[in-house]
Amino acid sequence: MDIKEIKSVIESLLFVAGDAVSCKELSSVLNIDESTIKKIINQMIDYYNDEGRGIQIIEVNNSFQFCTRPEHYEYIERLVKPNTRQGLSQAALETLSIIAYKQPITKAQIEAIRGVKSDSSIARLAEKELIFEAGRQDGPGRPMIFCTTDNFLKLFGLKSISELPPLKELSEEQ
Amino acid sequence: MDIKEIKSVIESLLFVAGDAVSCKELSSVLNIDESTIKKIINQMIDYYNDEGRGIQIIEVNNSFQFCTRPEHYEYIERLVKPNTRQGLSQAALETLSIIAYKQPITKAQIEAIRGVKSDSSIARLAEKELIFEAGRQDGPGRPMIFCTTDNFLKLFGLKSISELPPLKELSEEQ
Amino acid sequence: MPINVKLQAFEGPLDLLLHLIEKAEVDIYDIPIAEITDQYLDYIHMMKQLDLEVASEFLLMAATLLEIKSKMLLPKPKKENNQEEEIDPREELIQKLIEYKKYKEFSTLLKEKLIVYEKVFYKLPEPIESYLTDYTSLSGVTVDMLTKCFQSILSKNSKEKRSNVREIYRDTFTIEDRIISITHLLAAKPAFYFDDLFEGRKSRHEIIVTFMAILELIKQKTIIIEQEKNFDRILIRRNISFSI
Repeated sequence: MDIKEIKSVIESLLFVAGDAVSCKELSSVLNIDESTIKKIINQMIDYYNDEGRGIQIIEVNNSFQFCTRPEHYEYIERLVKPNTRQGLSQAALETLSIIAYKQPITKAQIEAIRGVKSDSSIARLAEKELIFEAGRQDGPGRPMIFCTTDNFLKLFGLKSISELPPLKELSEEQ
Repeated sequence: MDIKEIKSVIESLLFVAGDAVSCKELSSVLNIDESTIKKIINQMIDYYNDEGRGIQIIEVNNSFQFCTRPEHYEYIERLVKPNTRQGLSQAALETLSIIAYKQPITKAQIEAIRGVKSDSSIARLAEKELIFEAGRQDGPGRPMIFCTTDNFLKLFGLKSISELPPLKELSEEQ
Repeated sequence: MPINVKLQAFEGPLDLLLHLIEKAEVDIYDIPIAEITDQYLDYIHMMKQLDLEVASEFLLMAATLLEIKSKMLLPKPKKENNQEEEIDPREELIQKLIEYKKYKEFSTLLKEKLIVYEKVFYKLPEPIESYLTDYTSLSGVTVDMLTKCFQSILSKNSKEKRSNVREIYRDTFTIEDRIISITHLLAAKPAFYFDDLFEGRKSRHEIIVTFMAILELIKQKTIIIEQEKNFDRILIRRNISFSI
């Protein structure tokens, strides 16, 4: 097996493994001593770097692994995002859970519970029609109050808000 | 972005995705028109092949995906768990051949050509995700109709159904 | 018994017939029906003798062959209806055989391709969490998650209340300092849990500063954070593509 072919095989092995592959494993699969393997991989690492390839080989504890280049992060994010375009951030989920259990509730009340500003989560939930502005609370400033929508019920497979599972120890908390 | 960088980004994207990525997705992520993307990928495909790289890019229904070369499978099998590969029986292959050319097709139509019951072949092909139930045919009994999947194309190294070789004497017969 | 194997290898009556025709080296368009029928019946007979179950399709074909054979033995009708074209009784069977033969031949081609392409390996998609820090798929969201989420907020709040955070701390912690100490920690071990950073600490200020330091390190891509699912412990990992 010539060096080009060895490189080719190593490439396919690293590709399939996904995880890091140790020098020892490569050595036993290819039946080539570890120091030679290491020399060849170092050539490969240089080659990938010099050519500015989209994937690179990194070394971790004498094991080798393919990974992408940080420079391409932006594009990768654009590619993977569409799959989760419908996604809810952790922040939005927290906000939604508070609204679901505490409705009707004002923004200030939500923020008091979460301990952080929640404007963008609220906007996002409203945009996704999971919550809606159910009017204004009497009192100073007449703040907007929020409730969950029918769409929310549908998404979570609930017939009504009363079907939300009871909270454990809730009595202790309130 | 120069062409080298575009190739580098495409490489990262295909690597991260694992699955096939459509020309359209690549086009929108990179903000480059589809025909240019396609041209560039074709260059990349040639490059991978000419250089005898360990990985190659395959085309399936206008989507692209990285995979290893069949030549290296022996080494790969040594590294990863032995593949539980169960070939396809002659019956299943015949059934698949008929579906490939005649899709969409019903079970009765398949059986008329083969001259034997084909339930078990059909079940096996569906289980292996080589065919899928594409709906029901209008008409008496509204029988289920079957089509081949992208997985079928991949497993048989075809870019698309239109790439199926013409059947001998087909023109003569029809 | 070799004959047994051979008999079982036929996919159906058409397959068997094609085999007989090929063996006899005759033109498929001009099958010597008497001869082929006899051979076909011999096979069926052998199958029965070997106690093999003969599928009904084989028997049906035997009947069809016999019917064709007898039709062909009948004297040709006198040309009373001259306008009607004489139909070869074999015609329908021939068409079926030719149709079947095409797919059978294609299936061998498929098999050849399969032998090559089933040796190809694909890789799994990379975990997208490492590319997206704050995304949870809406499709995966369940009521249970919602409840747990709310519960954890409540319990977090109640713990805070119990700890009576009314003291005032001096601004002893800066983000820069914290980044340095986390970096030192990472130099010592490649990964640790997020909550490890807060062990034994009560100061809200320090928690915030630590958290901001973490955010900064993520932004710099010095570290990678991982969480299997919501509310799991968050793992902070050295980003291996960056040396510290």
